[in-house]
Amino acid sequence: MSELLGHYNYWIVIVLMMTGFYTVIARPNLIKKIIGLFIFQTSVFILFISMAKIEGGTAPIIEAGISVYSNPLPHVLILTAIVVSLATTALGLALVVRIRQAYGTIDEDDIQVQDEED
Amino acid sequence: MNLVLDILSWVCLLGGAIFLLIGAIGVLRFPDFYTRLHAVSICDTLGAGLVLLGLMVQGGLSLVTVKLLLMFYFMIFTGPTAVHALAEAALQGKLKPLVNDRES
Amino acid sequence: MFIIVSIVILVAIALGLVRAFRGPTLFDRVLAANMIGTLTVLMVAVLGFMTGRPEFLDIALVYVLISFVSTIAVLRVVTLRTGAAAAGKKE
Amino acid sequence: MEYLIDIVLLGLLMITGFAIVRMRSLLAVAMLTSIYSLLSASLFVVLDAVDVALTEAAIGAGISTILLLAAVALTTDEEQAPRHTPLLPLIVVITTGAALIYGTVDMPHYGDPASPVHRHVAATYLHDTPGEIGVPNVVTSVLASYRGYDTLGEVTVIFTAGAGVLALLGYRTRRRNSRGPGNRKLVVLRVIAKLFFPLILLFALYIQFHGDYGPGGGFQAGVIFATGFILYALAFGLGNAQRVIPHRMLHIMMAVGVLIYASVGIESMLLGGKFLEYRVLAEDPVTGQHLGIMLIELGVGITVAAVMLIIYYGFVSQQRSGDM
Repeated sequence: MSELLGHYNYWIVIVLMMTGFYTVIARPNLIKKIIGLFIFQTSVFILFISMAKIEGGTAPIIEAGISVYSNPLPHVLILTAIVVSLATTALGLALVVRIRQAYGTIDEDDIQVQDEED
Repeated sequence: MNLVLDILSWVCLLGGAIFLLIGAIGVLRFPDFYTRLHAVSICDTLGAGLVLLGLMVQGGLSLVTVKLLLMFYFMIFTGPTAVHALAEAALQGKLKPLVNDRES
Repeated sequence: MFIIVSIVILVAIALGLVRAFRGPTLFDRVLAANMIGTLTVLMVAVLGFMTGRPEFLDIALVYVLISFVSTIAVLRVVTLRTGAAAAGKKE
Repeated sequence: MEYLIDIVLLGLLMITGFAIVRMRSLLAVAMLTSIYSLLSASLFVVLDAVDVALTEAAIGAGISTILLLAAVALTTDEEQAPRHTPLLPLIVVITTGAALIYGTVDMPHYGDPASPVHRHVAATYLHDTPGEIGVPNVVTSVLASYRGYDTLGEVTVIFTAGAGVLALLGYRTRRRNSRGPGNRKLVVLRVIAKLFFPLILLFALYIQFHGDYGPGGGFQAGVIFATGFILYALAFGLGNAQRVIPHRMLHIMMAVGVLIYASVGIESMLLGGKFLEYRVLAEDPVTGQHLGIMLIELGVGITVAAVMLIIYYGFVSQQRSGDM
């Protein structure tokens, strides 16, 4: 069972990553692109946390009588990354809002057409 | 004594699980939005309440039980408020039927 | 025993997801998201007991408080949009 | 058995991801995104990352959905049908995905204790934390003490992003609330909000100061604190929220948090230690560590809360029609 499915987490992570990647490169809507980036980010989070897991381990909060803990280092990296990702996503959305005010559209193709007309 | 408590908690947990399942099936099967609200309410109150009660019996007299009680307390306030706000927003939307989701 | 409850919760989450995908109105999706929120709270609580470290109920508590705020936010946005749209129609 | 839950949750996540890509109505996508974060947070609990799950719970279920909704309300709800054939992107994506999956073949199995990730510094952290730092939560000790530099950098990034949003969206102070006819319908919400607002703030303080012993810390507490104020703003209007915490005060708080963090580092240098070496802050090294961790977590909490509120104020004050 675990031999066969030992890489299951990683496969799903890659599928999710590619889903986000596809959204970023194939969809013209800027908000949809940011959502694609969000999915991509989350897949990276899941990848790190999957690597931190140890079979039979438990959460890395020291308690008497427990000897196996999962790896705390990826948790630290991802914990801060989640908050940072929210802040940067907000920055991206703010840019989209300003683009909408300047161009009247958030569709990449329309923006390009307008740029060429100028 | 322990066995009695265990059986009690299993009964609560299983009962809660059954109500959760009923609620979820209702959300899927009921014909329109307002009827689905009833199904969600079952999940929010009876299902969640019974599961939390079962966990409380497992937790015994400790901080865990206090936290579970707090959760239950929050849930019986937030669940109905959220459903009420939803129903009102939907009513407003249906009266002026402009919020139709374009995907339908 | 906890495993049975968590499997039931997973099934319920899956059913709610189907409703969220199908719609048909936005309100149905909000309803489904709300229900999945409740189910996730229970899931986290049951998982805490299952792994034998139930002191991590703080996560579930955060969920109860926060998912309520986001449901309300959705409804405020939607109501405002309908209000604005209706006002636009009248003019 | 946990393995089964892991498999099912990942499957549901994948399906939700596909649905997010396919759906055209952006409000519906925002709802699905919130479901997506709920599922990923449960997954983090299964994978033993309780601190990460708490962060994802505080952010994914609340603030990120609200931001996305605000952005959609400011732009457009409907996504236009793509005009290009998606053939080329599909080929690129499938090729990249296949290459990555080929790459996983050599990776250690999921949950393998001998994997290289666990062979590096993690064992030292787990072993030394009780003696050196004296806090049970290893994540907090690594975050605040062993890797204090990293965290200072992250906080600065958050500060910069907040400043960027401020520069892009600006802010307008609302003098007074519009007391439109719609407000009467908010009675139920207002009563509940009054009841919950102090509880959420109290809970944020609990998460802030209990972070040494259980899941929690400055990042999560800051977000929960901001969410409390967002609830207040939703129920009573942005104008009233801005009277409770004015915009100017947020600008100052945003900088004060980072300054607290950095000045703890400088203080420890003045006392003869290295930058961010908390041992020297008190007579007893372990007490010094406690003090340092508490202070820098406070700084993190203040900055995060201020930045989140600045972002929210910025997006909402752009809305023409009212308070959101």
